[in-house]
Amino acid sequence: MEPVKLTAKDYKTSVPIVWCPGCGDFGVLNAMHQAAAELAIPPENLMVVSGIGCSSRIGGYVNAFGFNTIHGRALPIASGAKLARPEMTVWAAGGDGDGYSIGTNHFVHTIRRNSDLTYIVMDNNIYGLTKGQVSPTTPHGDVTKSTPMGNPDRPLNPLALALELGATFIAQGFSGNVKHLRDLIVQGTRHKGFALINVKSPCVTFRGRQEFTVVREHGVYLDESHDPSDWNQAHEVTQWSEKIPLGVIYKIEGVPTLDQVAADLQEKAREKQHFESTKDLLRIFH
Amino acid sequence: MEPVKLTAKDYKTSVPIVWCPGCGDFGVLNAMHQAAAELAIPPENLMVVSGIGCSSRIGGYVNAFGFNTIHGRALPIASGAKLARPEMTVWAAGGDGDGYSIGTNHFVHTIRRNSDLTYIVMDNNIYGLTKGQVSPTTPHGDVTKSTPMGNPDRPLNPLALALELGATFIAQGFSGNVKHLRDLIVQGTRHKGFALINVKSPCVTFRGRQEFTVVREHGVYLDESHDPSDWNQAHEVTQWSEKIPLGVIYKIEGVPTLDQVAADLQEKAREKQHFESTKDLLRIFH
Amino acid sequence: MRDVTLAIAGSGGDGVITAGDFIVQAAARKGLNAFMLKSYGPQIRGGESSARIRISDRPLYSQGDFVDFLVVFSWKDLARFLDEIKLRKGAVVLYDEADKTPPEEFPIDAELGAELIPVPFKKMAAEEIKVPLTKNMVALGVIAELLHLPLDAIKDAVIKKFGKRKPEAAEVNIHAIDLGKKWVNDNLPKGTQIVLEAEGTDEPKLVMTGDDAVAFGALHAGVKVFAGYPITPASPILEFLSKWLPNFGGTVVQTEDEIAAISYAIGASWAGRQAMTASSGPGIALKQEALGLAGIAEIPLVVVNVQRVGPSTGIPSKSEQADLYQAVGGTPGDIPRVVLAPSDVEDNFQVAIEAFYLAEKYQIPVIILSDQFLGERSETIDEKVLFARKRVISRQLAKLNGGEYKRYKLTDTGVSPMTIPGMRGGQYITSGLEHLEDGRPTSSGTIHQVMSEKRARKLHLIAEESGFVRTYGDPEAELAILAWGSSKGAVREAVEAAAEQGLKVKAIVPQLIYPLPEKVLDEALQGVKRAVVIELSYGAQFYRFLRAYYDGLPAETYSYARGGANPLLVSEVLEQIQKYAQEA
Amino acid sequence: MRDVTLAIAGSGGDGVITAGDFIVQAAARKGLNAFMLKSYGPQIRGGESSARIRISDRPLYSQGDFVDFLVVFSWKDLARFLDEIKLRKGAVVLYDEADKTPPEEFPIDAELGAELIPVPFKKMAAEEIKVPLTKNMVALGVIAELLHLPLDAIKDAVIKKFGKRKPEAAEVNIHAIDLGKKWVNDNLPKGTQIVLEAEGTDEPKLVMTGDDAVAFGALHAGVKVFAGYPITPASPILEFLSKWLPNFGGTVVQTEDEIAAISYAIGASWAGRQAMTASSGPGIALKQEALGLAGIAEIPLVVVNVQRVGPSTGIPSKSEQADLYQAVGGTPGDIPRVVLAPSDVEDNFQVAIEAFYLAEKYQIPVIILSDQFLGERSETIDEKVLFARKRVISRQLAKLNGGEYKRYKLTDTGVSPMTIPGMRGGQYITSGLEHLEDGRPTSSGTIHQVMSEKRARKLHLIAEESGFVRTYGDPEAELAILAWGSSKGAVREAVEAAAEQGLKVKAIVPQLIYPLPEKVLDEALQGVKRAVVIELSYGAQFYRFLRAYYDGLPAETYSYARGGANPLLVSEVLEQIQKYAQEA
Ligand SMILES: Cc1ncc(C[n+]2csc(CCOP(=O)(O)OP(=O)(O)O)c2C)c(N)n1
Ligand SMILES: Cc1ncc(C[n+]2csc(CCOP(=O)(O)OP(=O)(O)O)c2C)c(N)n1
Ligand code: SF4
Ligand code: SF4
Ligand SMILES: [Mg+2]
Ligand SMILES: [Mg+2]
Repeated sequence: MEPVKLTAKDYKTSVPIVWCPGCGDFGVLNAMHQAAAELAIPPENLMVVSGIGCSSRIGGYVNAFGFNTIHGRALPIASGAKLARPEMTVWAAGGDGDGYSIGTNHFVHTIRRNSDLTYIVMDNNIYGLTKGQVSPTTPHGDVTKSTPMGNPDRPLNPLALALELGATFIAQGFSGNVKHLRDLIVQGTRHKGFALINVKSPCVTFRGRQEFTVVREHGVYLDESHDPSDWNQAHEVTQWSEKIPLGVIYKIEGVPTLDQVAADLQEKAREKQHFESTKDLLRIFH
Repeated sequence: MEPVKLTAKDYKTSVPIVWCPGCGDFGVLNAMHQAAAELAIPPENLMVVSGIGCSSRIGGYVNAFGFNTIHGRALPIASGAKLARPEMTVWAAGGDGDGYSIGTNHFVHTIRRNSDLTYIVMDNNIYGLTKGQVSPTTPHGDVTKSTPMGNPDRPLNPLALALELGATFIAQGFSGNVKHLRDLIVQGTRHKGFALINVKSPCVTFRGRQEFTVVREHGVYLDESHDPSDWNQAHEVTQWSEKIPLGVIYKIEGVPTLDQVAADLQEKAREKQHFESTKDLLRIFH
Repeated sequence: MRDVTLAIAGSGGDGVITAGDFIVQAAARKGLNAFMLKSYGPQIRGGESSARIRISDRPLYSQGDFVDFLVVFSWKDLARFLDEIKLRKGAVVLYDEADKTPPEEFPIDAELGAELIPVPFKKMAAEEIKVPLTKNMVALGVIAELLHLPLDAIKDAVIKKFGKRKPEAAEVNIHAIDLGKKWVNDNLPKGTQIVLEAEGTDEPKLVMTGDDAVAFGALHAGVKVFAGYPITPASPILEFLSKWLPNFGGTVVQTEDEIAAISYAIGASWAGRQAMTASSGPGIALKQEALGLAGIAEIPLVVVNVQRVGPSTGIPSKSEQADLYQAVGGTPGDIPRVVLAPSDVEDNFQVAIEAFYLAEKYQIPVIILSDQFLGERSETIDEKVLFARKRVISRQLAKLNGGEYKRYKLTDTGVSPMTIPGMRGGQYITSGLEHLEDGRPTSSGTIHQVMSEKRARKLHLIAEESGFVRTYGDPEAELAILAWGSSKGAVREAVEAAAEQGLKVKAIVPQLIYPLPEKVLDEALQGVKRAVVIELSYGAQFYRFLRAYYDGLPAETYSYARGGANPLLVSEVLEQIQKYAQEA
Repeated sequence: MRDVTLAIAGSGGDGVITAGDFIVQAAARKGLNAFMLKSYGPQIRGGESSARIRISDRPLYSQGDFVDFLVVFSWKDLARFLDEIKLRKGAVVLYDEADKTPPEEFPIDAELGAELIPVPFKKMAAEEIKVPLTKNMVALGVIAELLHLPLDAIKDAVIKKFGKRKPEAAEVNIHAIDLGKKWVNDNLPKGTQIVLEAEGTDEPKLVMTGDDAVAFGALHAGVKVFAGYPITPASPILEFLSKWLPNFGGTVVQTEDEIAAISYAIGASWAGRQAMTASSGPGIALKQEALGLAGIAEIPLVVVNVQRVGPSTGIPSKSEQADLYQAVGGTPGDIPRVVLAPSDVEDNFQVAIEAFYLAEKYQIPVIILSDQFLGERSETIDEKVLFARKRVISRQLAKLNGGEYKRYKLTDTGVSPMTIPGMRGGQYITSGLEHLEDGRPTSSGTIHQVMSEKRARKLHLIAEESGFVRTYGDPEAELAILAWGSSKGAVREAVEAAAEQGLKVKAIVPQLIYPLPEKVLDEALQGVKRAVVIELSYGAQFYRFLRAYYDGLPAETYSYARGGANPLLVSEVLEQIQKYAQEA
């Protein structure tokens, strides 16, 4: 078959999009469509695995093998898929509740295993789909449906957490800047290893349109002065309190990925054990 | 009633101890008995909540309200107990599998809420009770029952993780030094807020007695030169690769605890709403 | 008419639900009965939504099968609700003339002979009120005038809503309502009216949703710690208690997940305070392991499941009765537990109280099986009935006499003395392991058997607690409908309709599902020759459950079971009755 | 004797299990049948442990109710196993004379008239071999000589174990064995022997545990991704596959928890590779939510539950059959699933293959309900029977012809065409939401009903797959025993014993529990007037399950159900048969 030039349009689906008008996630979706085209991934070789949430609906909006799974489990399902088919590209996606609340355990251990996924978190600091309860990234003191007298908890810092856990690629994007976000997704996908892309993707319904303005005003695009291979610099950036860092914060190569480790192990086992068939294996029972 | 001087013996129970001879957890148990005596907590005012694992059996070995719960859930159960009875002392306890594998989500969010518990993790780098599988703190490359060709994963660093998450008290002890560990438990208990005490507590059966020697040889007791209120110093200590830090690594006061926040909220609500009875509340339905 | 069902369909921005709420509140103020269902598309804001309100001076048990009066802001939006909104023959349909869909494309069956009336809702709001958003208020005025709803009460409701904070908003809205009213008088011939002939009483009623009712019931029963994680359609319980529990000395924690939520509740209850958690199917699934802990450790606990359509994510915003198996058998091992099923909004309140009563008295986890249809609907409630049942109890503490304390003492009732922290000499070990009387773990099969028996003894006593079965209809009937939970409404109405048709039938609806109150069921089934078990579960879970656990089913017992999403209709039940009933 | 049961009890350090393993391996080499149960106290090392081995040239189905021959290293340790080790009248008991317990305190019923023989196990090991740890090998020599076990085969097993790596260890151990043998000849009169008169065949057998068998079966069936989290008694499956799966191009992941484990498996299967997870009660509870996803998304999946005593942590190292409800109904909503129950070690292998066969053919999650009694015991197995059933299939892929691809196409069988990544034009959305034929989400009740029907159609076909019911005993009997899973062994033996007593009885043991193979059951139950459902579940889960799901139960159907930990005895079953059978 002759190669056809793929465009963003080739990654759209006919599934009706049910996000609220103005939702930040539209920008993320566009960036994903554009990134897929730029990477020229044949749609049938792309898997998009999401959890449950407004953001997680994205699993159905990309022409790919899309899987809108269950709440909090996008990462292990995506990791299982990648392990099964390492030749495919796997994107995982979801919200701040999905990834940093119910899914935290998987977040921590997926990073530890360096599962070769690009994980796009649409961080809107709220639970959108369930209509406005507090999330782990909701600022302290904010009134939400489940914190009518203000959020008593201190928010989680997912970038710093990922860094501490040894994530090999950490970036932050903004759904208001599709081009920049597209580039981050492209870089994250090319990165061999777990790539976290936390996206400031405002929920206009439960946190208002001004969230876009906040990111526009406080967002700082990292320039060449930032060396993403320097852990300490990266750490400092994750600790910014007023400014919001945008761009690739941290990146190291060469850490073996889950699927590479598995392939190596298979080779080693074959060398050592060389069973040709399960019948051969009977000898261990004698 | 006249106050009676409590000794470590008052905290022992008649429950048969089923640890293997030489298990590190004996030292932890002794330290807990001694710490309780030093703190003079009446046994009926002490709750000891553990998960499931060899280490978690400790919930039954202290004369207290002991709760050997289910695997991975010691922290939320202990937090619920503390919230219900803030006037009591609550210790949570368990293993590295219990706390840093299945329980990781709770570990992260319990720290975030600064639930006022002293959490004693008997970190033996292995799953003891299930007879020797890999744990999140098993060193890379080690052969275990579930990693016959060597642990492919990089170990988790619980101290660094806790620090990044904003834990207000972080210490490391050694079951081979009961007195030191007792002091850590006493300090952790006196600390208002979440206190993590990670204890190097060797599993002699699945990792051998030499684990004691390793800690003896590489353990470094933090002295006055270490300022536990300095985050950066603490961070450096958590990153040691050859040496094993022992002592209080980090400590800050004044962060509101979960139960304090709850009490404040109750007061605020009463001031604002002053419903005297549920009958009063009927007015919201009119 | 003494009983009118009206529906309003539009987009999220149309204020459909707000209009519906005002109507219900107005009815309540006048002492009328009202019943409102809200329905949304998958879009959080701006998607289609509908409100369906039934009003009468007679008691209302269901949403009503057919709509008498329909307001359509957009035909496209209405089209999404055709599964749910069925018009009665000759219904009145008001539609916004701004929607330019040609009449032949209206998604309405011509054979129904509906009276179609175009109304300039949008235009009046935009041009006369100058606030396009008041379109719903204009419609409210039109509806009120046509149905003879109490306009004063509606205006009171509007004023209450905007209250002191936004008096101008109240004014604009009232203006819009008046405009709607005027439009009717100016434009429609008198005969168009469907006059609601219901006479209100002087006793204003309360308006409550089922989720609020169960939360309020828990509050009344003394809950002190509530831990939950948001999920449709159970989140309102979390939100209600977040707002009101602190005032009563309690605490709400939105935990990191559902496992943590039930764990917090277990810890709190073990420590001595009444505790609850709530969720829906997927979240309840995650709680099963911890539920087993509460079972074997004999910790009082209340777990609310507001059922939605499953399996898996299913249809989150719709109702089904297919989590019964999970409630009865979702946990490994033979665990003692109680399953209670409320059947209407007021019952949600009562069942919450009963749940704490049973949990505390028998030291057992109690599951409340509510559902979306109960949880999210609004009903008017008589204040006086609310606090009538009096089974509020607190923790029953052991009396320590200095002797050896045995937490799991073998007793005739199966209930053993329980202590809580702070009670000197009351220390013991709690665990999920099988244990001896003093709580120490054991691996003896003999003791496992004895302890299983002890725990099961509690169930025998619970099955004999009074008041857990409701029967309706003809006590002498040979045909019985067996139903549970929210199916009750349609069943009860169908039984009444059948009586009017001269058919003899009774309905039996247990509120206590597990353990089944067998003796009372036996009595209720005396003389019954045929039974139909009716439920909204594709797998006929209640029918199978009864077969498994109950010996008294008539030999001729049939199952009528279908999957959920669409609520049970009175006509569906009636059809079953007609099929099997003898004439009076 | 052609059938001997021997037991060895001691502390962890005594090498009790090792000795037992050698006996079983020796029996296997000689083509004899052997069956070994291991039992441990709660202590990981140094606690009490026992091995119980039965050997015969006839097929063995159970552990044997009574022990003929007992070796005691420590009376105190034996005392912990009294629930499990019952002596036959006149049994031979060898005990270490180093244990100074006075004879009147031996925990042995005097009325049994056991022959008590003190042996200097410890002394010989310490003084003659100079390696106290060889005490167990001395005992092995004594046992072998007294029972006439094949000494050459035992020595071969010892040599194989230490093999090339530790030839000195092999030598020392063999020396100890010879010493034990010599001691018997030097010290005991000839009559003491309980000669095992079984003749081995020339065909050596395999020795396998049930956990290994299920893992091996999965491997044979083509599993490529296994994800698990350690738990007693299912961990050996994880450990087996960790060791052997990579050689076959597969991967094992020990995940952070059980939810991640099933999630990995779901992801892998969805991506196109056969996948499995395994756990026990508490872990299986945590998997329920994800299981529902596999159900509605129609993803092939195999989940093994090695049941242990529940509820909650229960008794982790003991067996029970009380997770049946969880298997059938633990997930919210009406989800299609298959439940298979192996009934012995070889069956664990076969059922694993069947599980993948059904999972892949019908795109459905399949639960294998093994248990600790099956999982941890060793049995000898005939190599030839192992690969006899041939139902190994791989993923059945859709044929794409360029037309519109509908992943959930409504078909007569309920099975729809499935694609996997890499198939051009095969992209679709998978979700846990109710969906249209192409996978797009819907909230229509009408479609929910149609899709529920589609998914259920697969169950009808599965119920008709052949080979899933085993019957034993007299085909004409009026009494049937209905049992499942690991209860089969005792039931089958009891049925044979009953026949010898002239009692007419048959046993019916379905391997496919859900959906029940009703037609075959109907046939098996033809002519049956009375049935007893026998199981190890305090709540009688199988009995109730049959009542709920099966219309063909005889009117007179009784339940014999008790909690687990102690395995079912042949005598218990026989007692039931005696109670209800007619004479031949
Ligand atoms: C097990 C389970 N718990 C809870 C839910 C309900 N639920 C659906 S989405 C969601 C959170 C949504 O927040 P987030 O992940 O931040 O996504 P957003 O909608 O904000 O994009 C929750 C709690 C569920 N579907 N399943
Ligand atoms: C839900 C669940 N999963 C798994 C288990 C089995 N299990 C018991 S203890 C344990 C881990 C033990 O390791 P750790 O927590 O480190 O404690 P240790 O025994 O090493 O002290 C596991 C996996 C369980 N009881 N429950
Ligand atoms: S609720 Fe918020 S997150 Fe969800 S679609 Fe609307 S704007 Fe987006
Ligand atoms: S197995 Fe290890 S952790 Fe467990 S009791 Fe023995 S030595 Fe301690
Ligand atoms: Mg969010
Ligand atoms: Mg450990």
